[in-house]
Amino acid sequence: MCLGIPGKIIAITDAARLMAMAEVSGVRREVNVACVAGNDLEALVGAWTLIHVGFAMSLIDEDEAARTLEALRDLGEAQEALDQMAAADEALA
Amino acid sequence: MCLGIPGKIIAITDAARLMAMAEVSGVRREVNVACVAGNDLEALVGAWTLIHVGFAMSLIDEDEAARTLEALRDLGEAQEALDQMAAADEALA
Amino acid sequence: MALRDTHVTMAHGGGGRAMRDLIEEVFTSVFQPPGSEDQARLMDEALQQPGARLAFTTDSFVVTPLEFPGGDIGKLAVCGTVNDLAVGGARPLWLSAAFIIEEGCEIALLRRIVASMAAEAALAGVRIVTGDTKVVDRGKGDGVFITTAGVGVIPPGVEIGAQCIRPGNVVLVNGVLGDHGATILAARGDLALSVDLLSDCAGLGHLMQAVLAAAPGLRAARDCTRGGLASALNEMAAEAGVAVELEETLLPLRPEVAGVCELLGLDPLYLANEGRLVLFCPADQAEAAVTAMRALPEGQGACIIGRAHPGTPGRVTLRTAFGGARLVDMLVGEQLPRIC
Amino acid sequence: MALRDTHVTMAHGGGGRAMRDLIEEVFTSVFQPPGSEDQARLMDEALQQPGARLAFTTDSFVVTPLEFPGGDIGKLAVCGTVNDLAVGGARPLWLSAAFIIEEGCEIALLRRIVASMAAEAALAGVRIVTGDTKVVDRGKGDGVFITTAGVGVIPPGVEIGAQCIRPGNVVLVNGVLGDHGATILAARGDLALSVDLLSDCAGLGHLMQAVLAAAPGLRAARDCTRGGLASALNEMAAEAGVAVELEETLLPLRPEVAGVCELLGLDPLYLANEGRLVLFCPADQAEAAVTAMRALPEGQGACIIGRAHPGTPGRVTLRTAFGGARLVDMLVGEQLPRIC
Amino acid sequence: MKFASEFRDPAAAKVLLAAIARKADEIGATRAKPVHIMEICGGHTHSIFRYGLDKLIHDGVEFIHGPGCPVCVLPMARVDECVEIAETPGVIFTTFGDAMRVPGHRKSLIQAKSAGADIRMVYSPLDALELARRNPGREVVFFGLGFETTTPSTALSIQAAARERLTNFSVFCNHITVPEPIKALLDDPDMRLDGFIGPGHVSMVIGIHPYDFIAADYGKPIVVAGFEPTDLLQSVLMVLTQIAEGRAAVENQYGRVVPEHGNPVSLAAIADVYERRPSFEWRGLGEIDASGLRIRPKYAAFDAEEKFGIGYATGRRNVPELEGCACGSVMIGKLKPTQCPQFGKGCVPEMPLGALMVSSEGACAAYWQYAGAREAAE
Amino acid sequence: MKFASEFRDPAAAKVLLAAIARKADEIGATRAKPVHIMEICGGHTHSIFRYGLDKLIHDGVEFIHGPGCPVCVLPMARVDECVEIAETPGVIFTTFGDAMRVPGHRKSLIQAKSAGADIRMVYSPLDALELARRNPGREVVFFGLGFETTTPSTALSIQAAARERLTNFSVFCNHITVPEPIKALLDDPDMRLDGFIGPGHVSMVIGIHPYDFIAADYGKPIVVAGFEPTDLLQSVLMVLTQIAEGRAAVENQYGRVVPEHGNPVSLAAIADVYERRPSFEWRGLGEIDASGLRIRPKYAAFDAEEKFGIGYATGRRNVPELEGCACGSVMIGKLKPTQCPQFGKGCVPEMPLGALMVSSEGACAAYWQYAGAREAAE
Ligand code: SF4
Ligand code: SF4
Ligand SMILES: [Mg+2]
Ligand SMILES: [Mg+2]
Ligand SMILES: [Mg+2]
Ligand SMILES: [Mg+2]
Ligand SMILES: [Mg+2]
Ligand SMILES: [Mg+2]
Ligand SMILES: [Mg+2]
Ligand SMILES: [Mg+2]
Ligand SMILES: [Mg+2]
Ligand SMILES: [Mg+2]
Repeated sequence: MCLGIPGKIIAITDAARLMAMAEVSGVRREVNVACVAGNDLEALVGAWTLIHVGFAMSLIDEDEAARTLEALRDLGEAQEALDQMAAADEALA
Repeated sequence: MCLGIPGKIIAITDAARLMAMAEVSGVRREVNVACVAGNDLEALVGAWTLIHVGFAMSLIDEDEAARTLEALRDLGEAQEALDQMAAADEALA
Repeated sequence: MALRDTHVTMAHGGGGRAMRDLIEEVFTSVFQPPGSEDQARLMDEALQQPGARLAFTTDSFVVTPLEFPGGDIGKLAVCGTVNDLAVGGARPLWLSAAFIIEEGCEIALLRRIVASMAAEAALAGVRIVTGDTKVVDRGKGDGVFITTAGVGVIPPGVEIGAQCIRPGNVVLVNGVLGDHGATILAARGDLALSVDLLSDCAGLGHLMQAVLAAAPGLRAARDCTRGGLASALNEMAAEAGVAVELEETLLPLRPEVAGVCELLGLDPLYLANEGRLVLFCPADQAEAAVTAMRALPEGQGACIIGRAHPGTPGRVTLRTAFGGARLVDMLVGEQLPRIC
Repeated sequence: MALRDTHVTMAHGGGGRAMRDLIEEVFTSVFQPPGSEDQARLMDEALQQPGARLAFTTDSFVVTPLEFPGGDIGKLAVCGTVNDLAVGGARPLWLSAAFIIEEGCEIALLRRIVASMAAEAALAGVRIVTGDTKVVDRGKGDGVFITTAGVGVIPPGVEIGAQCIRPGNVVLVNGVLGDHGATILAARGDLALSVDLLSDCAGLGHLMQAVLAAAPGLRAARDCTRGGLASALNEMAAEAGVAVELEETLLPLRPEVAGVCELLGLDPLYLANEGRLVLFCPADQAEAAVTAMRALPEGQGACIIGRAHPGTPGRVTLRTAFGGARLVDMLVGEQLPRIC
Repeated sequence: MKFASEFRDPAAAKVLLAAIARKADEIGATRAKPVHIMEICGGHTHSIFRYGLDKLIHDGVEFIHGPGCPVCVLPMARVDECVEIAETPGVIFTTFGDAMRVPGHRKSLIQAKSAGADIRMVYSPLDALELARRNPGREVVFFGLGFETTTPSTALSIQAAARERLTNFSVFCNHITVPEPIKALLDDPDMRLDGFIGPGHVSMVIGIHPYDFIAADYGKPIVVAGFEPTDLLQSVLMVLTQIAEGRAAVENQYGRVVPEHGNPVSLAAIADVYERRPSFEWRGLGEIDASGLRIRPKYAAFDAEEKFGIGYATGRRNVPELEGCACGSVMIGKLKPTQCPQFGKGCVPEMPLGALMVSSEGACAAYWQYAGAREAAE
Repeated sequence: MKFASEFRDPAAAKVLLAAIARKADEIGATRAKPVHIMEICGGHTHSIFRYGLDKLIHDGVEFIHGPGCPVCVLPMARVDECVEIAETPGVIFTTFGDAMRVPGHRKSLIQAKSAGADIRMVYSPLDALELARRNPGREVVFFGLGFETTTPSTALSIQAAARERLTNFSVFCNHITVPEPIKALLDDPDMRLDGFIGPGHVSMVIGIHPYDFIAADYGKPIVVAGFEPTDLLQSVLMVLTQIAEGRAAVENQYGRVVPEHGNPVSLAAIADVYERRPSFEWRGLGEIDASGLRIRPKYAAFDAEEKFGIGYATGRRNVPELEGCACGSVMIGKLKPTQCPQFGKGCVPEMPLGALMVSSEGACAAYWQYAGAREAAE
């Protein structure tokens, strides 16, 4: 459950009500940013958030995302090494 | 103004509310009979009334109607007599 | 029986399996259109005769109530389009039927309407060959609207139309006037009238063929639907550039229809009909046309009601029983019940 | 200018002068149907060639809003019926147009819709030759519904249809998918989405002629309207008795359409299109078909998206970017925005 | 007897027309110097055109169409008030069909309906009452319109609503009376009338004595008439006979329906529910003293003017009528409809400017509809 | 970075699938004797089918579809109550689209709408709030549905309504929590699961520690996962790695979105507005202690259960579910959807009997939709 998708905050639309415009692949929708707003609302502009039912529920952590992708790359390299070893084994066999 | 048409009372439908069924050339509609109701509501059945906006407004007086038609007939006979006289005059001329 | 619902929901319009089930079970299993494409592929040898023309017409049907004494919206939708083809001299061949269904419509009602269409099409000798269904939100429709389009063939040599009308032509109708309009007014219930009337709704294709055979000089025909006899005659007189005079004493009218009109202050000449047409033909073929019509159930009340003459073009008058005359004009808007 | 009202009232449906004025000023003066009878009388020499067949189809159009980025209900009503004729191999010739107008509808809006229909008909090379208008009470309609029926001619020798599809045939589309559906979802306003998209609404008659010329072995075509590509393919596969496999990586999709789908939890394969068709043709003619389509504005995004194969008849699958496969089934009801 | 077809006998009509012709000749009436007879009631106007009596009758008899169509004499400001009430959220506004097309300054009821107001045509105020019973959450307003014929029906409906303690039913009262405008017409110095056909159905309620002043004070004959063609012709003959004999009396041709003293139940209901307004505005005739009725304070709960704070009570009266409208002059017989500068131009039945073009009994609409004057104007 | 496409890289997926295969072989998982991994969340079920992961993954890994679709676990009695509220005159009932087709005993919301109830689909509770602002004369009820992911949105909406003093907005609260049913599943003696994929979006609200008991008390690995295909595969690999290493821990694959301790604003809003019900009924699982939330008394003015006197407060609970429905057994992994006697017979997506057939994340609908089990059943 819980359809959530990453969207970028592109503008604050109603600071009093904590509303901001979010964009997902060129689609804009006003969302509530109560859950991700710090003291400086404007600082949110440009941030990526996870959007669910019209609310920005979580700030997306770019470093963490990069780390996850890096782990995948590492695994790929390990795999390649394994494959080469297997190929070498096979060639030797 | 005041579209009114003769309709015959064919049944009492709601004595408390003084409602009755009236018929006009085979078309039935419930009408209020407050304006034409005497002491015996059932006596209305069979009577002709003048109907306006869903109310029986007046009992139609059959004798008066007959008298009016008779006056027309009399006029017709007088006319015929006149015509005959005119024809006789012409024949003589 | 994949269709388990008793009422139509928005799901039945969504393009998916629910829609397919509705269409197959309620519509195409009854109409059996040819082929599986969303178009019918048709040919009739009459169409390939030199000089033959194709006739094409359409009408949407929006009656309330959907079922009424003497018919339902489905019967109307078939007859209306068959008649529009027939009065132009065409032999009706194929019909399309598009349904706009309001969410909440009872499926059993749809089945009755479809059965009635199929029966009427069979009677008229036409086939319902293609169609469509849409579902609209509650409050955006009225039960069901049906739009039919019809294709027919006008054989070589048949050339009728208002422009063929000439002064001296006789005006005929095929039966009593206003039954449909009066029936619907009463059936709607909001005026609380009760009357034993049936809609005159009928297909007139066979009747037109009979008239064309009996009175080959037939000049023009038109069905007297919305706006009644008066509107049809006004249009025809204007297009023909003739005047028309009707005889009040010849107009066929049921007492019940007259009664509805007197109660509500309406004029029966403007009441809708769904199985009545008005014809213009040369005076010497009028009796033959009447006889041919009277031989058919839908022409029982056929009679002469007036004639075209060289008066003010487009002017329709009625000679009253007193010898007076009044203009029978186009209606302005719709006929509204009057108190005065 | 006898029509003085700015909005439609019940009077405009009553069969009288107000109705006549509305019809003449708003509709027939623009469409200029032939003749004055309530039927068009037509002939086209293509129809009299031996082996030619008449194609006949209909659709009702009920879109909200009536005007949207890239089109309006009038454009839809012309394109939809032109396309239903075209995808069957017919040359579209004549259209009927029946309007069910809700009381209160702005007359200026009707004029815009009618102008849009006339322009689109001219583009498509068809004529609107007959029609009808009805007015329904407020709350019994939705601005305006339009039902068009279309008649065209299938030339001798053209024989396409789902039953002609064979395993090995290649599946093509003429452009990106779901623009219309996503545009309408956003234009409706109730989801408060804003996106720069235009409906793909377009007439595909010329494109079909170009494909038929470039790829004479074309087996079948269908427009992907309600229910989207997925529904069209499911129907065709079932009728053809073949399986179809699509390649996810080949499916053309705008990022904005993908964005609307992700936000609402929808599948773009089920989004409606109004100017997109899916084609099946022999593998060796697929490139020619793509090239022919890309030469036309309405075929800019043409591409191959999959192929028919001898698997479970009627089964449509999608090979994902990962080499996984999923069933692309018929939709159940309508696609509803999801939270989960 | 069906009390209708018997009075449509063409043979009898022929006899009557001949007798009228003789009588007209006798008093020297000619096309150039006609006898002017006003049929007060729009229903009579309707019958005259429907049966073509105006063309059949002797050239020396000219019908002047009176103010007796309650729809026609309704001022625009009153229609505006109807629209205002009908557009109030929660209201179901009920009306006779006739009133739907009457133009207000902004719009007619049919236009208000098309713009979303919940306006329903009814055949009877009883139907409006029934709607109120069935829609307890909605305020059902009935557009009470008409002369003395119709007044009892709304009075009885209000009494019924009071008995049932309905709290969501009210009447927007526009009932008017016949004798007062007749007096106003007779007092107009431009007016030249020789006699009157009296309104048959008004009279079945009020009887014939309210017209005594016409004969007694103004010396004009008046004959209360039925609506069938021989009724009308017979009544014309009776008027001409009085003129020929130099008499002026109130006579009753419609005795089968009209009792001399009217209908006591109706009169009692009117008296219970309504009282006279000091004055009421008539289209084209202006304010006429004591010519309109209002709901008595004891029934204020059923008075839409009170409930909505609208109408005479508010003092916002005398909204000017549109310019160029000759309705007033047509109604006093000074101008014929075709002489109005707006006839067939600014004013047509599709979009009536003046109210005489709205109802088919309006003198202008009747001319347009039945007399073919349109062709001349177009 | 767009935080989506990067995690759909087929090359990375290939690497992950190979690593999973090696790990599965390592622990001796085979088709006959598979590792059972439950993805708790319906969104994960959806992704698995959408990307065909079930077919690509090593034969020895079997996904068990958990109870994590809030629409699926809604008992019929609750739908009946929705219909009852929606059919109340004056109510605008707002809901996420998913819930429209869930069958109640009498009807679904889509059927209630077709029968005249004013039911509107919204994308967000904020849209319902806006409807309430724009329709002051109507009571706008929002069908509050969902796990901890969704709960903050309705809590914040209720707080906003309270701040604005709206009197016509209320929430029919059906919010439920994830940890409690997982505990119930783990306590079932028929249950045999080797590890869990934890719900990513629930966890961004509550953090990862609420799952500690799964590892600590039941010795099962759990990895909180994202929803993109490589997220899922990576998480499966992490679960298998724990199994291979004989560990059981709570791990977080979805660190880019899920903070260890969740979202403090969301948690505060939930705590302010909601409190735990003693128990709540789950379709197929029965009443589960402390698994549902209700609105606190201080927000009673926004509680549809209070406003309409409906639901748990009335004591009319425990309406029996329909017979023959195996939803419960499917949800604990005891039966596969295709083993339900109703699958494809009494229960199809067009007319779902059990709730697992309603939402495309429901295990039965997912089987029907993507796995082609229909052809077998038909
Ligand atoms: S034509 Fe119109 S404005 Fe002139 S008098 Fe007649 S109704 Fe009044
Ligand atoms: S097939 Fe239907 S009844 Fe059976 S488990 Fe699935 S959802 Fe429940
Ligand atoms: Mg027609
Ligand atoms: Mg017709
Ligand atoms: Mg279609
Ligand atoms: Mg409706
Ligand atoms: Mg079609
Ligand atoms: Mg199509
Ligand atoms: Mg028509
Ligand atoms: Mg509407
Ligand atoms: Mg009168
Ligand atoms: Mg989740």
